[in-house]
Amino acid sequence: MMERLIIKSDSINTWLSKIIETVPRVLAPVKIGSKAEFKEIKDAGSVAYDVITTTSSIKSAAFPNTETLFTYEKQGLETKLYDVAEDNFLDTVIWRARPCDAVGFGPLTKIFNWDYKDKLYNERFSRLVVVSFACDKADECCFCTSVGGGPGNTAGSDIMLTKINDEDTLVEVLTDKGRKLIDLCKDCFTDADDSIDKESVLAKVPVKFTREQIHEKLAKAFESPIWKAQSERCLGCGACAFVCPTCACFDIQEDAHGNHGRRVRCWDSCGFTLFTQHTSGHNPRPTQATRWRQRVMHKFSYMPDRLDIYGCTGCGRCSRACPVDMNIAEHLKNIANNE
Amino acid sequence: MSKIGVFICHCGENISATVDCERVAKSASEMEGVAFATDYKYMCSDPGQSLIKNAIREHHLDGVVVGSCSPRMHEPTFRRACSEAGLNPYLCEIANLREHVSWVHEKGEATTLKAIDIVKGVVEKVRRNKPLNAIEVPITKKALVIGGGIAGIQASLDIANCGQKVILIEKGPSIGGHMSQLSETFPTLDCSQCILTPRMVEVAQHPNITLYTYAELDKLDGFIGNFKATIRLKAKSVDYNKCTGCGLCTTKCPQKKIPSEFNEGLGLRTAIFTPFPQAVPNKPAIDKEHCNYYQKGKCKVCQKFCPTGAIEYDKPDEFITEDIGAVIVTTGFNVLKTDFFPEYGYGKYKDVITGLQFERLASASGPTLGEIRRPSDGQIPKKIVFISCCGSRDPAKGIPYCSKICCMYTAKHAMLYQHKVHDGESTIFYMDVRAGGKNYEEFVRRAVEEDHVNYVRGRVARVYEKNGKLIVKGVDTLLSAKPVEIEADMVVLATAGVANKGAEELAQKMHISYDPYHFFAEAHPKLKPVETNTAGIFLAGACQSPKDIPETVASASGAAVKAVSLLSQPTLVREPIIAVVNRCAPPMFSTCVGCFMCETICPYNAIEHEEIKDRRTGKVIKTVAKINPGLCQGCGTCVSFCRSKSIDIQGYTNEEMFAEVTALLNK
Amino acid sequence: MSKLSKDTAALLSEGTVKMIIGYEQGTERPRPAFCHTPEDCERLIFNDQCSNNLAVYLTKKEIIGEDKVGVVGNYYVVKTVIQLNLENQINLQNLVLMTVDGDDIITFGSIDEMQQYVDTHEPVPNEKVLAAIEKIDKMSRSERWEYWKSELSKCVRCYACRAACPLCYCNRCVTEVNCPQWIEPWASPLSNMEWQINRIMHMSGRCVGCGECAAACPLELPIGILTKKMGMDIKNTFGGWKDGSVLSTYNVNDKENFIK
Amino acid sequence: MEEKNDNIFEPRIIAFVCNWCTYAGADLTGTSRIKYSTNVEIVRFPCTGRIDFMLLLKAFAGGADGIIISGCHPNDCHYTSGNFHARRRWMVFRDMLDFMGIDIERIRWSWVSAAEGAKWADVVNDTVSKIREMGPYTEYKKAAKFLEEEKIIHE
Repeated sequence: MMERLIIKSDSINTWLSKIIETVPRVLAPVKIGSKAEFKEIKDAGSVAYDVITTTSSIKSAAFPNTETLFTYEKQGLETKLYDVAEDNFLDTVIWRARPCDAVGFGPLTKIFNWDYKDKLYNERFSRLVVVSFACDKADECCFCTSVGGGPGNTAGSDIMLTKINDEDTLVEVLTDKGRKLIDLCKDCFTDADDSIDKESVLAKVPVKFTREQIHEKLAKAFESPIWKAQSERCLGCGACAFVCPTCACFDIQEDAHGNHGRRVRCWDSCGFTLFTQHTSGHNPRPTQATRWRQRVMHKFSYMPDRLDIYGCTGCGRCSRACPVDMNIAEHLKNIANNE
Repeated sequence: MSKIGVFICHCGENISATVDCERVAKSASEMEGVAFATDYKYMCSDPGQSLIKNAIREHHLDGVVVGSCSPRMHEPTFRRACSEAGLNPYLCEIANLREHVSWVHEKGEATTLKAIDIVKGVVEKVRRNKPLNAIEVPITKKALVIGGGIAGIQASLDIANCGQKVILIEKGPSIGGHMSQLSETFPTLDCSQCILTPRMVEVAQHPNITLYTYAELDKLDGFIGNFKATIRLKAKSVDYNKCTGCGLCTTKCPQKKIPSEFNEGLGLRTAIFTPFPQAVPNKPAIDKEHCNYYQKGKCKVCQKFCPTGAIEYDKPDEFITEDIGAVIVTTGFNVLKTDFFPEYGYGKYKDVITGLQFERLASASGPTLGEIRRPSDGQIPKKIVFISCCGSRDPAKGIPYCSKICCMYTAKHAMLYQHKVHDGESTIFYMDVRAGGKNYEEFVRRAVEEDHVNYVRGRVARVYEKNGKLIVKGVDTLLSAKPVEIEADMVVLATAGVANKGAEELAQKMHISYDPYHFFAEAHPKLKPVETNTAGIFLAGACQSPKDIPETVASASGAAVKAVSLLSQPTLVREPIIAVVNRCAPPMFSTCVGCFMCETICPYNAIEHEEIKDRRTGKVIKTVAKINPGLCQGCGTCVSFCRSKSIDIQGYTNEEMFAEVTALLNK
Repeated sequence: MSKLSKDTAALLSEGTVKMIIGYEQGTERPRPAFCHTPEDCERLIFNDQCSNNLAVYLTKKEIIGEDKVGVVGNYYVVKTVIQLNLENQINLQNLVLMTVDGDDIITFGSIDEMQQYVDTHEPVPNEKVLAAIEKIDKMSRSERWEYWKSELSKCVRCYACRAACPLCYCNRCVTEVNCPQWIEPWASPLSNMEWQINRIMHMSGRCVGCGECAAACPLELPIGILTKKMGMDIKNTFGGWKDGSVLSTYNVNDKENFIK
Repeated sequence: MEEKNDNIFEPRIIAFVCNWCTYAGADLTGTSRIKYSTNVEIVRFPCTGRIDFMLLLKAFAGGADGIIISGCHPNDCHYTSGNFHARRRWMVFRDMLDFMGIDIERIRWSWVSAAEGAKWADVVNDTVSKIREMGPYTEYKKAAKFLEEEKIIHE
């Protein structure tokens, strides 16, 4: 299903306001200091449109950084388990996502449905409607075009808006979910004629390499010295993983209080030293080089092989977040050109 | 799943009067990990204890909580009971329901609920307690006594007579200390030398005593039962194996004008000398400061005359190290010199002397052979003034304390003077006369009544010289502060007893504490008067505070018993409440990163460095902290300081305390 | 080729050191650079943008190994090396520490020289941070609580602050101790706050004030304020310190007004 | 013992005390039969130096409304210097907490010797009434319980 509409710039907020009224939760980029983050918004005015992208990805809408899996209560030798209630999962509109945010849910969904179908994730994800805005700007960290995406890529979005000029914004309705949002305020929209050329207004993001190059190179790169060379400055913090739209590693923890408690799932990162530490003391990934290799391999080799999808959307968040400027695009380019 | 037994004691009525013990036991039985809970009238009684023992066997308990009186009271009792039933004693803990609940709260709901909470807290702790074993430390069966005064002599003899080895070190050339300088002793007026010298000889001859004179403690390492003492044997320049003590050298020595320390500067000695005729060992040593050979490079007269060729000039100081089990410090005291007192002439008047100097004048072995003659011209003083509390009890002089012995020896001095100079006239200026002690008051009365010593209550403002006489200006506070002025031929100052020079330094060497006046501090002023805060080191005599002879001897024997009771044990058994640095699987080996900031935290220097080496190559992989179980006293300050939580303290582990605190609050 | 590149390249070619750690131009600002060959040294730069505290790598065995390394660091690297040495974390024999002062390159021969440099080159304090501290000090207690709660609730516990700090070198951080679980390992308003409190307490008297913890935070949380404030408090209360951590020592005359 | 009756608030207070001085002092309070309020529960440590600052935070998180920290007077430490180290730690810690808006008025520090049974009772009663005035310490507890905002099915 695909429908092309036009909305006048000044009616966008009218529409958004309507959405805010009707949908329990609307998440949109909000300015925080010099950067922006996805936050729940209560009025249309608070959306930050002038940033290229947010610091953190929107994955937390379906995969919160801390969530309860279940709670328990002990009575003598008896233990009672309680599930998380349905009504914890809110219908949510993600407003002004970027194409690279939208595609991020692809890999996530595959990971959480690989063998075990993760109820909590699926419940949350099924309630998401993604309204993304095509990019007219990009920075030196962006590389979506190198990983099969693009500034106007519609994959994963339910609606995509593209600002054609100061008056008109092209609205591509991509799913029924999206359609429903349009219906909230039909008269904001008019049909768009086919002459409108979306591509011309999109940001230009140079292609630095292709996923296939990387995938092919990685097949022979396991023992390569490049991992040590690239990871030397890596501090082993989790910033990259935590802002990444597709990183799904988590830790399971117990929050026990006497005879009752809960089991908690929280984000983790393969960059941490203890991530693979065994009780025996042995650590299969003893150095930062091996952990960096794992990060790249996982996204560009293991995931395509096992899940038939790449684990990178080219959003460049990890590069922006890194305290020591581990620019992933730069590194991947080296790998691609590595002999 | 643990199996804890909870035993709530009524303590007769003491607890049950305000706490509903049955209910506490009942809710305890519902607590997680509790396998058995009951209450009983007297838990500490025999039936009470067997109740616990039986429960342990019957229910295979792996932990016991007794809700009773304070752990300071019966923790040992119940822990013993547990171990008798085969349960590790450290898996038994006390919930203090008496001192901390029933005795301090009114009867009521809240009180019972608090009792339940406390039990819950302790249960959670015990669930995490680990079995511990008392620590056994070997003991070196040898005592070190520092200081050869009467205290050191007494302590050494007592220990030696118990069949334990003793090393006695004395910094001077002879043992005997101040007591050997005294003439007669109060209150019996028996001759000091006569009662002391036999003891000195006994020390010298005792098979269990090794005596080192002219020796000082250089270093003390280690811990209770296992000290390592480094002793400096100062070169005597005389080979005692060859020397027969004939004394020819001392008669020949050309340096004859050296003020004798033994005579408090009132007599003279030679450069090679024995301090006094009854000295032990009775062999000379060369005083390098005054010896021509050492100072000018030529002389060697003594060597020329020595019939046995015992003189050895160029022998350096020697150092020996000894393994020691216990240490007794008996380094004694000193008295202020006259030059301390501007108002009494800064010591520039020859005939203003200290009490100790007077002892020498009065002593048969002294410079005047026991006749009271004044230093300036050797005349017999007809009028003599004694001033007590010189420095003592005078905060302005920095000595707020009472020197304790002066009242008595001043009375004695006056008495001796009257006995020796029958037409003499003696006056004592005093603040109070403190004559507490067996026959002391009677003694003072005798001085006043039989020997007509004139006691004037008041301080002396000044002593100055006026045409050959000493003028003593003071007030008589009993005669409504009437100023008095006395012409005297000699003035004797009862100067304050003070800590020896270097006391502070010595204390630091041994890690024992000392008071602001550098007297060594006892562990407890009443209940641990001869112990120090450092286990295995004891105190006796005037190094703690001024003491008279009976007191000194008593404390010496006390310290000796403490040392012997330590040395007579096969091994030293200590509570295993000590810190431990964790060890874990390689490649980490320990979570300790070896920053060693805990080293500065530890009051006992118990933190050691351990190098973890590669088994094959022997290469050092990592240096981590290690706690010396002998030194650690278990304060746990390092535990809460350690950033990586690599140190923990047995019996109060992080896990245990965390669990107890959170349990108190969990509903 | 700059003097910096020449000198460092020389160190490598002479074999004095096996590696040079310095700064190179990164995507937006300078970043740490690791030079193994004289050629690598051509990338080296040094300017007041070079803020990373390179000392963080000196406690990473996998990076520096057993070999002698050269470091061209900024003021705070020097200050940190002094502290690390105090805490037995580095072997000065295997370190050639350098910094750039105008046109000349300073090589430090001893801790004293470093101390001397540190004492004489104190950088100007960050006005922004001082202003922020003043602002917070003026707040009421509950305002302060709300401020920190809302700020720290954003923390995702990526531990970039920890990773960037050259003095957070523990093999096992207190946050990874789970017996007992001192700090909940998942992100939550309280555990985030407790993590910061621990960080500050552990830094007290040790922090060199480089501000890398704050710089590293991807969410730009104002955690640099905390270390700075702590440093100021300690200076006021104990008049600074030279002997490492204030908390590992004490003074019988420490003055407080709250123990009654 | 949260609420004895509806109109008086009964605070929960945890006391962290050292074994040698304050614990013994509290024993003396008992042996001298001096009464004080039930709101305080005592945890025994070998020395104030052993008290980990995290335990204070855990007490607040667990629902304590107030905390008492007490040990040997300066110079009386059974381990000679534990309380000096503790004092320093508290000086830094206290400033830190205050700066972060944690209510340090709810933490009572004091020195109570083994001979000061009466003082212990005073310290406790004084603290209890002070905390009673201040009311329950909810903000910290609330922050600790944020996960419980999620609704849970109870079948």
